[in-house]
Amino acid sequence: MHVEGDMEVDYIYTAGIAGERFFVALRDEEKFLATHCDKCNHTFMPPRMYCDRCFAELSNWIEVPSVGAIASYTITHEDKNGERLPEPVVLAFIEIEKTDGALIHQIGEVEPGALKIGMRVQAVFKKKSKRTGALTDIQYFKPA
Amino acid sequence: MNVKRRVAVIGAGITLFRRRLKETGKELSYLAANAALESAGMTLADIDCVVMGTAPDAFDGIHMKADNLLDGAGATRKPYSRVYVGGGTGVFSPIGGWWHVASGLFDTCLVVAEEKMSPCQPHPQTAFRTIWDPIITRPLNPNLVWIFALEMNRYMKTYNIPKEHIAMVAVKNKANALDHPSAQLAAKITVEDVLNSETMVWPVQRLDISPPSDGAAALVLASEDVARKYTDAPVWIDGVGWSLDSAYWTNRDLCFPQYVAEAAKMAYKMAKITDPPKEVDFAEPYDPFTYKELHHMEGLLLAKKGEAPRLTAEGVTQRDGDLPICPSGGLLGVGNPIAAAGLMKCCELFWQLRNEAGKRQVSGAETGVAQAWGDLMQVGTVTVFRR
Amino acid sequence: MTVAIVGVGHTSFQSTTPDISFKEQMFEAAVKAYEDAGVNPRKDIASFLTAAEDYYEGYSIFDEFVPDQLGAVLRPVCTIGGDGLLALINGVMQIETGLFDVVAIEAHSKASDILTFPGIVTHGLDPIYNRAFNVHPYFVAGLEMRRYLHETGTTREQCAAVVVKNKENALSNPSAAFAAKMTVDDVMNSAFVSDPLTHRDISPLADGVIVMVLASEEKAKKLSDHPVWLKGVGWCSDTPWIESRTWSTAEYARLAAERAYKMAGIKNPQKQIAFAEVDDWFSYKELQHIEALGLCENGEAGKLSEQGNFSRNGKLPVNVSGGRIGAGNLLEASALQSVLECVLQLQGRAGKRQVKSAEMAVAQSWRGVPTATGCVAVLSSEL
Amino acid sequence: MSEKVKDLRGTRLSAADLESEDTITVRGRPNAKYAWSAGIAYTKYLEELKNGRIVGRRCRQCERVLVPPRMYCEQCFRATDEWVYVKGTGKINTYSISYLDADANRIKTPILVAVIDLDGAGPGIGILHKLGNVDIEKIHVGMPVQAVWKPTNERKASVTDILYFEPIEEE
Repeated sequence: MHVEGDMEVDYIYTAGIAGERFFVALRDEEKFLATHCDKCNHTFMPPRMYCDRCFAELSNWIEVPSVGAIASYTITHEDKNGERLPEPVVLAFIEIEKTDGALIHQIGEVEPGALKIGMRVQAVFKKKSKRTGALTDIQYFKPA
Repeated sequence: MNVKRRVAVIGAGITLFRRRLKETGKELSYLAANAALESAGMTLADIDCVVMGTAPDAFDGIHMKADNLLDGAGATRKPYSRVYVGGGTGVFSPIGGWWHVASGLFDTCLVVAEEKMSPCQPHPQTAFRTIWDPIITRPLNPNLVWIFALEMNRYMKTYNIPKEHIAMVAVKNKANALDHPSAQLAAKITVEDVLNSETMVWPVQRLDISPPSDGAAALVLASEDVARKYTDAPVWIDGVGWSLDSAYWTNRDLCFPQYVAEAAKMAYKMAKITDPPKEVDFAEPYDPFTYKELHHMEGLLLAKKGEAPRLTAEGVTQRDGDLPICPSGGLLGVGNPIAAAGLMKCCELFWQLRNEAGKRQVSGAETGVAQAWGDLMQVGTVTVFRR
Repeated sequence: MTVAIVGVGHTSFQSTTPDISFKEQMFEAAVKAYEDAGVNPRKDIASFLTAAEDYYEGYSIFDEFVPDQLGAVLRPVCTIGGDGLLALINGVMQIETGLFDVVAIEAHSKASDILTFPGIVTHGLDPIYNRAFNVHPYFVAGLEMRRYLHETGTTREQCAAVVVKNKENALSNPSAAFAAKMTVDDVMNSAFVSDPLTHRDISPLADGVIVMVLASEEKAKKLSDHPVWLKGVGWCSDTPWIESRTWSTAEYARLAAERAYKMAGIKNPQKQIAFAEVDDWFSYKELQHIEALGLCENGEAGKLSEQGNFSRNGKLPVNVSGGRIGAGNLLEASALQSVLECVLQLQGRAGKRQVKSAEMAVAQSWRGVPTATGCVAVLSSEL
Repeated sequence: MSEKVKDLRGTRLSAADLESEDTITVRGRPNAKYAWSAGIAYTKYLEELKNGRIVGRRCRQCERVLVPPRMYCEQCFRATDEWVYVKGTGKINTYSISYLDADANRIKTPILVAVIDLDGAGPGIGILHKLGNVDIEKIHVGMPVQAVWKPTNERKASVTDILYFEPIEEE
C-alpha cells in the first residue's frame, strides 16, 4: 500500500542585501552591478555582500558591461518537472566582462547550431514596464 | 572512554533575531560567522573546517540548504559538515564542531547556525505539516502545537503543576531579554498577562510560545594550544551529550524527557559532574514553550521531577537567584530561529563565562549548561562549558 | 588514524521496492551489519549516524524516524546532512575523540517513493539566480559536461563508454539494479535531457540501504579477523555559486583527495591505489573524478577509459561494483555503496567480480546537482 | 554581550515590506510529491482499520504489543513475533483542546486531541487521535473511551477510518 502526499509550501525568498541592489539597478537602470574585493582583487558576479575568500564585507560596487562571453551552453529538452519541452531551451554560462563571475541565462537570436563557446553576447532587457526586479528582467542574451 | 583532546570556544557572534530579516540565509550566516571570527581575533584563513547547524530545509525552502549556505558560513573550499537533529540542532552544532577538533583532525572549527523561517508562507507552521509520519499521523491534519500541548498537559497532570508557575517562565525570560541586544520579544509582562493571553491549544496560550524568527549565530572552536595563542580566557567544552528517543512518542510517558536525561548524564560524566544542581552555576535549557524550560531543568537533573515549577515560583531561577535559568532571555524573549536559537544559548554560556554578558551577567559563573530539544519531542542535546 | 570498518550489511539495490517500508529495509540492513560485526546495538554500539536529506524522504525532519529500526533508541543518534561517506567520516571523528569505540553508520535511498524527482532537484537550486527558467535541473550538468569536453578534448563517445563499462560491471554484482549489455551507440542515441547530456549518461535511481559498523583499533582487532582500515579521509565543498565555479575540473574532489592522501601517506596514487569506486551520477563525472583523484593526468581519463585502463581487468579498475550507473543511484547512500565495494574487495568477498591482490582502495563521492561537495576515503586491508 | 560584539546586524522587514516593490523577492513553490510505501506493518494496520479492527505486533521478549505495529521491537532489537488485535477501547493518557488548524489559523470550534492508551496493548502504548461526542469540561486523564468508526462503506484504510474516540458511559 502507498500513501500519497507532498512537501509543497509557498515561499517568498528575499534577494538579500547584495541581490536587492543588483536587481534594482537591473530593473530601473538596465545596469549590471558587481562587487569588488580590493584585498583579493576579485569581482563578484552576481554580486555578494562578502568575499568568501577573505571574508571582507564588500562595499566597493562597480558597474560592469551587460556583455559577456559564452563559456558553455546546453540545449535543454525537458522542463523542471522532467516533461518534454515543446521547444528546447538554450541556456548558457556567460562570463560577464570585467568580472570574475558569470550569469546563467537564455540565448536568443541565434540558431542552436551556430552557438560557439567564446561567442560574445549582450543582454536584451525586457520593456521597463514588464520588469519586476528579477533575473528574467533580462529577456535573453544575443550575439554582441 | 577518555577524551584525548580538550576543545575551547574562543569567539562568538550573533545577528539580530526578528520575525523577518532582509538578508538571505547566506548573508545571515556571514554576519554571524564574521562577528564570531572578529571576536576571536581570527581571519577566515585561520579556520580549518566548518560545521553548519540548520533545521528543516522546509523553512528556508531550499533542498539541501546547507550546501546553499556554505559560502556565507566561510566554508568555501573547506571541509564542511551539516549536523542535524531537528530542533536540537543548535546546541548539537558545537558538539559536531567539538568532535572535528577533539578528534585531532583539525585545530580550529567555525560553527555556524542559521535559520530563516520567514520564506515559508502563510506561516512557518505550514512547514511543520510535513514533520509527521505521513501514514499514521498526517491524515489527522495535526498542528505542531498539539503535541506540545499534550506533553504540557501530561506534565501538569502528573505533578499537579499550577499554570501560574509555568507562566512565570515567560515573565522571567521576556524580562531577561530586555538586556539582550538581539531580542525580538523582550517585554515586561505579568503572570496575569500570560494567563489572560489567547488560548492556542489548551493548555498552551499565546504567551507560552516563542515566535518564529530569522537569525544566525556562530562560535569559533579551537584546540587547547591554538586557543591559548588567541586568548587568555578560553571557555572549555568539557561535556557533550546527545540522545534520541523512539519516533513513537505516543508509546512513551511524556511527563519526563528521558532523552534529555540520557544526554545530560553523558555530558556530566564527561565533565566529571556528579551533583549537577551544586556544580552547575547557571543553565540555558531550551524554552520554545514555557513548560519546556521546567521540563528540561528536570531532564538536566537540575531539579527533581515535578519540582522545577516550585523553584521558579521561589525565584531560584532568576538571574540573581541561586540557579539562574535562561539569563539570555531564552527563546521566549530573544526569539526562536530554531538552530540559531540553540546556538544563541551556547553563545550566552561563552559570554557569561567570560564575564562579558554586561547587564545580563550572572555572578560567579564558572560552569554553564546549554540544552536543546527537537524532532518529535524526542532528542536532547547538551553541552557543558567551563571557564 | 586508526579506525576500521568491522561489519557491513545491505539490502539488494532495486529500481522499486513497493511492498516494504524504508524502516523495514533499514532493519534488514542493520541486522546484517551487526551480525557481520558480531555486535548487539543495544549494548555494544555507542553512537549512530545516518546520512539523509529531508526532501529526498518527504519528511520535514527525517531524523525523527531513524532510531527505532537501528536499535538506537535513547542513544546518541544524529543525522548528517550529507552523503553516506560524510556520515562515515563524522563517525570516524567521533571514535578518534576517544569518546566512543563502536559507531554505526546508515545511509539509504527510497527514491521510488519520490514522484517528482526533477522537482526536488530544482528545489535545491538557488532560488534567486538559478530557478528562473522552466528547464530540467540537469541543465547544470549539461553546462558542465560541455565545458569539460571542450577543455579536455574528451568526446561524448568516451563518456558513453563509461556507461557501457559500469553496466557491464554490474552484471557481476548480484546486488546491482541496472546491469546490462549496452553499446556506445545505445548511449549516444538515447534522447538528450540537456545536450550534450543524454538519458543514458544519467544514473537511474534505485532503492537500497547500507549499514556499516566502525570500531577503534583496539576494538576492531577484537571484533574482526579482517577489518578494513580507514587510512585517510578528506572532504570539501567548493563554492555553491554555480556562477563562480571552475567547470572543467572537480576541485572539491581534488582538494578532498589531497587531504585524504596526505593522511594516508599516498604520494603516487596511480601506483599505490589498486582500484577505485568514484561517483558516476553522470557518465562524464566518473572521468572528471578519476582525474581529480590523480588516477591519471587531467584530460586523459576519457582516452584511458576507452582503452580499458579502468575496466575490471584493466590497470586501475574503477567502479567494479557498477557504480551509480550500474548498481543504481542510491542518492546519499551511493557513497556508502562505494565504500561497501571497497570493503568487500579488500576482504576478498566480492565473488565473481573480485579484483586481484588489492590492498589499497579509494572511494569518492559527490552529492549531485547543484552541489560541489564530496568526500574521499582511502581504505586498506593493512593497518 | 562581548565588548567586541556590539554591532548587531540584520535588516528588519515587516509583513508589508515583504509585499512592497522596494523589497526584491522571488516567489516559488516546489514540486515535491511522494507516494510513501506503507510497508508490511502499516499496510496490515491500515487494512485492518478498514475492517474495523486495531492490530498490533507482539514482541515475545519484552511482552509488549506495539501499536501502531512494526516488524521489529525497538527495545529488544529483534523481529516482532505475531499479530495481535487490541480493543477499540482505552483510557485518555493526555489531551489538549486546539483552537488552531494545521496552518495556525484560528478556529472557533476547537479540535479535541488525545493520546489514548489502548486496552490490550503494552503499558503506555497509545495512539494519537481526536475526541468527539464529549463534554469539554468532563475530559480528564484516565477517562475511558472507545473508537467510533466510520460506516463500513466509507472506510479508506486510513487512521481516519476511526472518526474519533468518545467516552464510554460509566455505570
